[in-house]
Amino acid sequence: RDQIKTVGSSTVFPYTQAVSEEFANKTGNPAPVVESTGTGGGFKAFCAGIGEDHADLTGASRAIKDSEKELCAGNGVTDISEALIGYDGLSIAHARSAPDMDLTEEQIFQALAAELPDGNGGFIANPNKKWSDIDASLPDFEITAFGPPPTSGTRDAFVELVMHDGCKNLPGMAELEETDEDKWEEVCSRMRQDGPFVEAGENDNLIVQRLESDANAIGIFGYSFLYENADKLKPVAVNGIEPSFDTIADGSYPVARPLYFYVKNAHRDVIPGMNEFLEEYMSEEALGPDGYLAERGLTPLDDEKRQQVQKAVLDGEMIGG
Amino acid sequence: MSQSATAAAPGRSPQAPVLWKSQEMADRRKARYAADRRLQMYGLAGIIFALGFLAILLTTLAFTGYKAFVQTTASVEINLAAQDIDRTDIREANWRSIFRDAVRQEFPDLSRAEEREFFKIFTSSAHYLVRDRVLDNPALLDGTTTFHIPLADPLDQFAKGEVNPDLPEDQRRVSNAQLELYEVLDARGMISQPFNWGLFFNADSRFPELAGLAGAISGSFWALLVCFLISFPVGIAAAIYLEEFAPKNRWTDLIEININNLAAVPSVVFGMLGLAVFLGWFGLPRSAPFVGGLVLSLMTLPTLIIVTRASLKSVPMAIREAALGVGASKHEVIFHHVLPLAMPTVMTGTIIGLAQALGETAPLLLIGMNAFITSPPDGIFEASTALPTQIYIWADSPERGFVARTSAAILVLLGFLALMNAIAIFLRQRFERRW
Amino acid sequence: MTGFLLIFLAAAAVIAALVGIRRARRVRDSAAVKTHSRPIYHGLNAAIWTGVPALIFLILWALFKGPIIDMLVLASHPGAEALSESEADLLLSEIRQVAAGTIFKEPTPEVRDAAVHLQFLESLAVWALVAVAAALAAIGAYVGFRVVKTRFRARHSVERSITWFMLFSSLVAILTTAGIVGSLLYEALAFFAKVPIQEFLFGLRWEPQIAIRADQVAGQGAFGMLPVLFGTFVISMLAMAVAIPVGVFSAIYLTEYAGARFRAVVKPLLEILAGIPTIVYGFFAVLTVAPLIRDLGQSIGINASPNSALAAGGVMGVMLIPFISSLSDDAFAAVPRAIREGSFALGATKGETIRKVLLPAALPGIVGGILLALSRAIGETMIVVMAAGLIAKITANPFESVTTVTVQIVTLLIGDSEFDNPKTLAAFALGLVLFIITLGLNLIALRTVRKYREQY
Amino acid sequence: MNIMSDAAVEARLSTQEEERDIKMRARGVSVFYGQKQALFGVDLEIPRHAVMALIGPSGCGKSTFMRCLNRMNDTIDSCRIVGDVTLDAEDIYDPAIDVVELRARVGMVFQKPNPFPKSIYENVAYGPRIHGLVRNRQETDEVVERSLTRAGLFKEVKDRLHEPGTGLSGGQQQRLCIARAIAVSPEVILMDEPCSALDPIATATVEELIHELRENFTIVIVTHSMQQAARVSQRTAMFHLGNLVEEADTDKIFTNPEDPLTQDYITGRFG
Amino acid sequence: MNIMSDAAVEARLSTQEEERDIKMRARGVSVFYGQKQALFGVDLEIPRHAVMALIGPSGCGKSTFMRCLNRMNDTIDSCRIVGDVTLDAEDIYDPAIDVVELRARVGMVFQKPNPFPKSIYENVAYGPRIHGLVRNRQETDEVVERSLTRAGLFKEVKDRLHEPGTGLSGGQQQRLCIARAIAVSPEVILMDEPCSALDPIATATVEELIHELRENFTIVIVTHSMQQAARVSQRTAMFHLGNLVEEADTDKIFTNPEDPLTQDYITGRFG
Ligand SMILES: Nc1ncnc2c1ncn2[C@@H]1O[C@H](COP(=O)(O)OP(=O)(O)OP(=O)(O)O)[C@@H](O)[C@H]1O
Ligand SMILES: Nc1ncnc2c1ncn2[C@@H]1O[C@H](COP(=O)(O)OP(=O)(O)OP(=O)(O)O)[C@@H](O)[C@H]1O
Ligand SMILES: [Mg+2]
Ligand SMILES: [Mg+2]
Repeated sequence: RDQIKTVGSSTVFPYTQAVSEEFANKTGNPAPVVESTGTGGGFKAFCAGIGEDHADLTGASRAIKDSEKELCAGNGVTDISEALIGYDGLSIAHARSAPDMDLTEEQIFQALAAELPDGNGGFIANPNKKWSDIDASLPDFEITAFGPPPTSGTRDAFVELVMHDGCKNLPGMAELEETDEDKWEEVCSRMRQDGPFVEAGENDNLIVQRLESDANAIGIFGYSFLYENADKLKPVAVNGIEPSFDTIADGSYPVARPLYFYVKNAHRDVIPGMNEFLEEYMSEEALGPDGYLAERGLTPLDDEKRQQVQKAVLDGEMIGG
Repeated sequence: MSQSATAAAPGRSPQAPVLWKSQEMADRRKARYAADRRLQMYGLAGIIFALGFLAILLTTLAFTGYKAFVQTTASVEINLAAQDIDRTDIREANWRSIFRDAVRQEFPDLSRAEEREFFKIFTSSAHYLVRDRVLDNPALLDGTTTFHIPLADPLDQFAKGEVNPDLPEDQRRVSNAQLELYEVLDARGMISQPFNWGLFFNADSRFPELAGLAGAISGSFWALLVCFLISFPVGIAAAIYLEEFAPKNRWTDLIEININNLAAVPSVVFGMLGLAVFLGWFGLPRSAPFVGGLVLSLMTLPTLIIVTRASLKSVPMAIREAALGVGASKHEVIFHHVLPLAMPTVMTGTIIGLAQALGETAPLLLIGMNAFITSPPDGIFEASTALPTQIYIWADSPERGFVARTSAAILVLLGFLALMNAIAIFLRQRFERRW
Repeated sequence: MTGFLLIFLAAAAVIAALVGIRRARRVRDSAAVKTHSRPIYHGLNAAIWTGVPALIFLILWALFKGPIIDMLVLASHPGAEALSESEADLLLSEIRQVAAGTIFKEPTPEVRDAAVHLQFLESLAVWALVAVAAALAAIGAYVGFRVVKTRFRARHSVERSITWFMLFSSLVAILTTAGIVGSLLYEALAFFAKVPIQEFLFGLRWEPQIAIRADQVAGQGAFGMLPVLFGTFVISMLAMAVAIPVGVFSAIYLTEYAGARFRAVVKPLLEILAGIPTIVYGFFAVLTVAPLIRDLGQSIGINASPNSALAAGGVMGVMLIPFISSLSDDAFAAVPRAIREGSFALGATKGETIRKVLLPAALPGIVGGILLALSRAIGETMIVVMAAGLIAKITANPFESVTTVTVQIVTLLIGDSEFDNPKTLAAFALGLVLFIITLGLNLIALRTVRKYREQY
Repeated sequence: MNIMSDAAVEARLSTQEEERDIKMRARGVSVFYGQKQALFGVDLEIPRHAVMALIGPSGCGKSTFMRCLNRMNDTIDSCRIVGDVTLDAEDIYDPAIDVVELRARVGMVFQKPNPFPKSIYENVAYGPRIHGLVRNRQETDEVVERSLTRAGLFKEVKDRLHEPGTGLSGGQQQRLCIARAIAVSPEVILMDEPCSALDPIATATVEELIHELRENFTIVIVTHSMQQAARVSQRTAMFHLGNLVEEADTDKIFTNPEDPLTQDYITGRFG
Repeated sequence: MNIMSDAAVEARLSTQEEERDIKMRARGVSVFYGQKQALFGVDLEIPRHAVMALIGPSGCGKSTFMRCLNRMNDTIDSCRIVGDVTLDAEDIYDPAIDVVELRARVGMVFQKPNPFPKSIYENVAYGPRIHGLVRNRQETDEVVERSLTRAGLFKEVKDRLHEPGTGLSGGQQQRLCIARAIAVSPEVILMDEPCSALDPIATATVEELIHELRENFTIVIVTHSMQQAARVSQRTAMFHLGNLVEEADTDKIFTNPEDPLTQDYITGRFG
């Protein structure tokens, strides 16, 4: 095979797309095949082995897990480099015409969780129908939130970054985490299924269109969609902070996550174009603050970190090594 | 006995004439005619509903899609003769700076920051476009050439009136500086909106202004070719066997029911079959038009077999008997007479089956024909998308330019379908036979 | 290479045919008795003998050449036995790249040797392939020519080959079904090993929120199929509620009232509806129809979900109109003219004839059409993938959002989960259920349609 | 006679009509199927309460003529009719005439029995219901029973009135169609070769029925069988190539035809 | 005679055959369509270079019998045949026999003219081509011309040999079918009511043709028309309900039939 094959997270997908296109244009190599399989699916394919039949690179919206490292190692994929390429804000947004909103993570949890603690150590199905049911200061309209389906990595990130944090702070939850972690996980992770939370499929564009036509609804999706549609949508502040490149990069916007890719070093000498491709990915033109990835909505790393990453990847440093 | 029946019904003598001319009867008839007209209205309403829906569907598509058929470009003059380019290695020249220098000459006194904004007006692959044209025609190196460079998507959208310049600057993708520069370019007559051939001849791209359907069209073409090459001979052979040769027993009944059933099995199930069998067991490559074609041919086969059988059946017995009567063997009867006579119907059935396969999405999603690939496939084993999956991908892209392009891609797909159906109708009318 | 060989074989077969024909002519002209078969059959027979065995060899070769060469190359590389499978795979790729001339770093001498060996083997393989194929073709041709005799029944022999090919072709349908059932069943069984089958079949909750990562805790009891099935049912019913009246009334108008020209124009136009790719409908449903329904709902005080079942079902109904209208059309047309005349002769109006005589008479055919359309509705994918929701809920309110079997299949399969996760496997179990349901419906539909065909 | 004015002819004819009690009357009826002319100016009078047989070789226009009498030809797109047809001296092609009413008054029985694919009961009840001749279940029952009885079928089917009419034998089906026709109390019944699909026994039953029906209805019957025409009809009209060749009392036609064509036809020399 | 051995009977029969110059011979032929028996042990000899007419009422099995003679019944799945049929003393149901060759030797012309939807030329040339009777264009031309001439059609169509055969008139089509049949030089020609779809003039032409063809071919013809049988045939076989009722010289059958059934049939008393 003479093309590079990449798999992995749908969040990293557009960035890898951009790089492969530039790479193909620049070098005249055949364009890499970029598939979006999701982070988990990506690791699964990536770690399945070395050799022509297996992917060279996988994108991830989280760091590789130990279990996945083991899987890789078990299949002989031991020499992996990790590249942190930037951050992605998971933005919560709504139509321009909607009243400004500022939510805390707790409020978001109370709006979207399947069950809430009833205060006596038990749990009740989420009774909140309107935002004002949660807090009188919030607007008086029905809760409608478009969000990613459970099969998507974005959903996992959202649950972990927002729901869990919001959940922790509720009365009694801290104790529960000590006593019954499984129950805690379940309560804090389950999104409500009774209407207000709409699992909207993988197509974020459709969410944008619907938000536009429905001022009362909020949507949860990658920052790049907000960025592209700034004329129609505006962000909902979380804990008082609106997403932007700055707040995402410095971590003050709470719903941000790092984006990575992982590359099989064993393939570098085997698959034509691998090195050039990585060079392209690591170049300032791509990764830099004015690079074309930032242009597509990737929150870039600061200079120091970036140089570290560039060096690590180009030298083929192994993770952990 | 008829008397007894009459006696049993004394209320009305059997000969009692019905008063057809009575007012009562006339009124009744009026009501009956009204009911008749109502039924007719319902029918007409149904047709109007269906056709109205069709019309709305098509106009909506045309309305959102038509803008993607033009592309805003700016003409940039580049004096390549003045550049120091190594003719033995044109590719490696610093095209980015060549392009930027040329653009700078239009606006010699911009600040660094303004310049950066300015370059973003053009598609970010502009220098590659220049390079590729020169590679195609090295003679350009000897003079000054005007290049039409597509504008970046935000500006393209602006030029098409999709961006409201009155919005605050942070709510649009076009900065004020870019707007000013754009106005200047426009005033100098450098902006034009030619037909967007790139939509047909470019492969997919992250950049809406460059993205085209070439990859999807050739992917669909290869998949359909495979589909045709498999389903046509196999379908006809199977139909002939079942219709003409198979003994009529439980087994052939089973096959027949099976085929009829397959014709209505959800397409997504065929996708799952392809995923598990072709990719999983046979280890065929993902995203390949070959696999797509295989799956589509399995889907098309039953329809084709059914159509072929029906058309074989419609060839009158008299023709077969005539041929048998002069001593043709069964195979000769079929291959010399029956099949040629059935062929027009078989052809139209095939085309319609292929047209359906062309529009099929779900099975292709499952076998990975929804990848991002920036070059058209060179063969049936190379990764590629197909038209419907390309639509699916574009519909999911954040860039604004893809909204119109998605509709345009749908229109292109519908265009191909219309073409295929037109061929089928032509064939049917040209060759239709009445016995 | 294979392409060239195929062309070569085709050419060889054509030549064999021509030679065979010539020989047969000579035999015919010189023989005293009449030859059994015409020269063309002798030619075809020779061509089959020449082409088919070599072709079969070619296919087998294409299937097995790779692994054999790989094995030989690896064997030539010292220390390759110790490598794991994927390491060996990697090594092979390297050797292959070196052999092809793409060199990234200085290869080890072993690799270089192996690459040379590979090149040798490859060329050997090419020659072997050519030689064997040519030999097979030559032997075949010889056999084909030898049998050219007056008494040889070449026609029978050729026809037998053709019959075998046709028989094989008709088995493809069976193989497809077997493939479908096999692949679905295999994965579904893996699923049922993780999730109890009774929970799947009768569970009332469908929340496949099982973690993507193994270290997340699974939501318990989340694989109950019934809500998903119910969603499919709701959307199908909505679709049928649109398609049946519109389809049947259109068919009535077209067959009974419309003039020939109107019919000639409108019928193909209606059929366009069935030819539009479903992804286009999906697009339309989600962007145009769903917001419309939401607005309408709001204006009359109903809170419509943005993914209302009505949008998906309604648009699907439009797609199904032609199925019902053309099958109803056939059913009306199949009612004999005599029955129509019988009714007219009694002084019935057209409407009465249609409602009271034709409709009942055509009903089995119409019902068959409806059942077929229903099975389409149940299996329809792209419209619902784009326009229906993902949350499984048992509700009959058309303004709420429901999910369907096909939506879940697609989301689970192109989602982010790995292959042996119950989430992925659940798709196959759902696929199996879907297959069984549509199979049942199709069988009933086929029966009904067949029965009504027998009626007149 | 030649000196009689047209008006006088008219008057004479119409008095004649009265005298002979004419139920229907065709004057100068020509029928065209597209370009093809199938009937050439046929003049024929159909006497009340009698059976008139139409005979002639195949394709001579018997069916075409008969279908003019209840405007069934209207249902054939290409068909065009010239000339007058009257029912009780009323022009049935008058645009003011309601064909639904006309067809209720002039019933028809076809060559091939064509019961509706419904129950026997529904087959008969259909006509009275659509015309509003019955108001409730009981009246319907009565009409159905009476009609079936008169068609000589009631006894045979009274236990299975709710089974499909298509399940009857050919002769029973034809009698069912007759019952269906008489259930709307028509004034004229047209029968187009009603027995040609029947076996001899069924034929005999139907012929007997025609005989009885004559008392109350005016009957026109097309037949291929000379014997049948002789048995059931009082008057016979002979068609040939779209022309009415001869029309006279059946006895006369079969014993002493005037036209040589008729002579040849009834003796089987052609056709 | 009863004391004669089987072998002797055989011998006698075969000498008889020689004497009377028998071309085809059916012995104890019974035919079943599924459960239904359509022929009951028919024994019939078909003389060489003569025309044999098969007559009998509709459904009596004439066509069935005729189709046994060139195994056209093989194409009907449900059809099963018992008994022997020989062509020149060779059993045509012998598994070793090639039915294609048989059908080339025993040609067939059908009730409804059924030319292939190809040109007139191709219609006639088809048979000779598939049997390899012609080697080149010139030979084909000759055969086509000869066959069309013998079928009495050549003059009428010689200027439009390459126009579709389906464009000819009914009678011409039927003659084309005859030309097609004789083009493969069969020994026997079977004709199943060849004139029933034709008008009298076309019928006359075909009858004349049959007359001429008799010199070179053995002809079996099924006909409904007694007159036709009398005109064209030398021998006539009368079938009734699947049985061969009588077989004799045509003159004898029509003047002095032995069987009362035949008598009734030819005088038109039934059928
Ligand atoms: N629907 C039609 N369109 C065109 N021509 C027709 C149509 N119906 C009848 N004809 C022609 O009109 C002529 C008279 O036909 P008609 O059916 O009245 O004859 P008929 O006397 O009833 O014959 P038969 O005894 O065979 O029923 C025939 O030549 C026939 O071909
Ligand atoms: N394919 C068939 N399947 C079943 N029964 C058949 C078939 N063909 C003919 N028969 C029956 O066999 C009997 C003899 O039919 P055949 O066609 O030989 O009669 P025929 O003498 O040629 O009649 P006709 O003069 O009407 O052509 C008939 O009862 C007929 O119904
Ligand atoms: Mg008639
Ligand atoms: Mg016959």
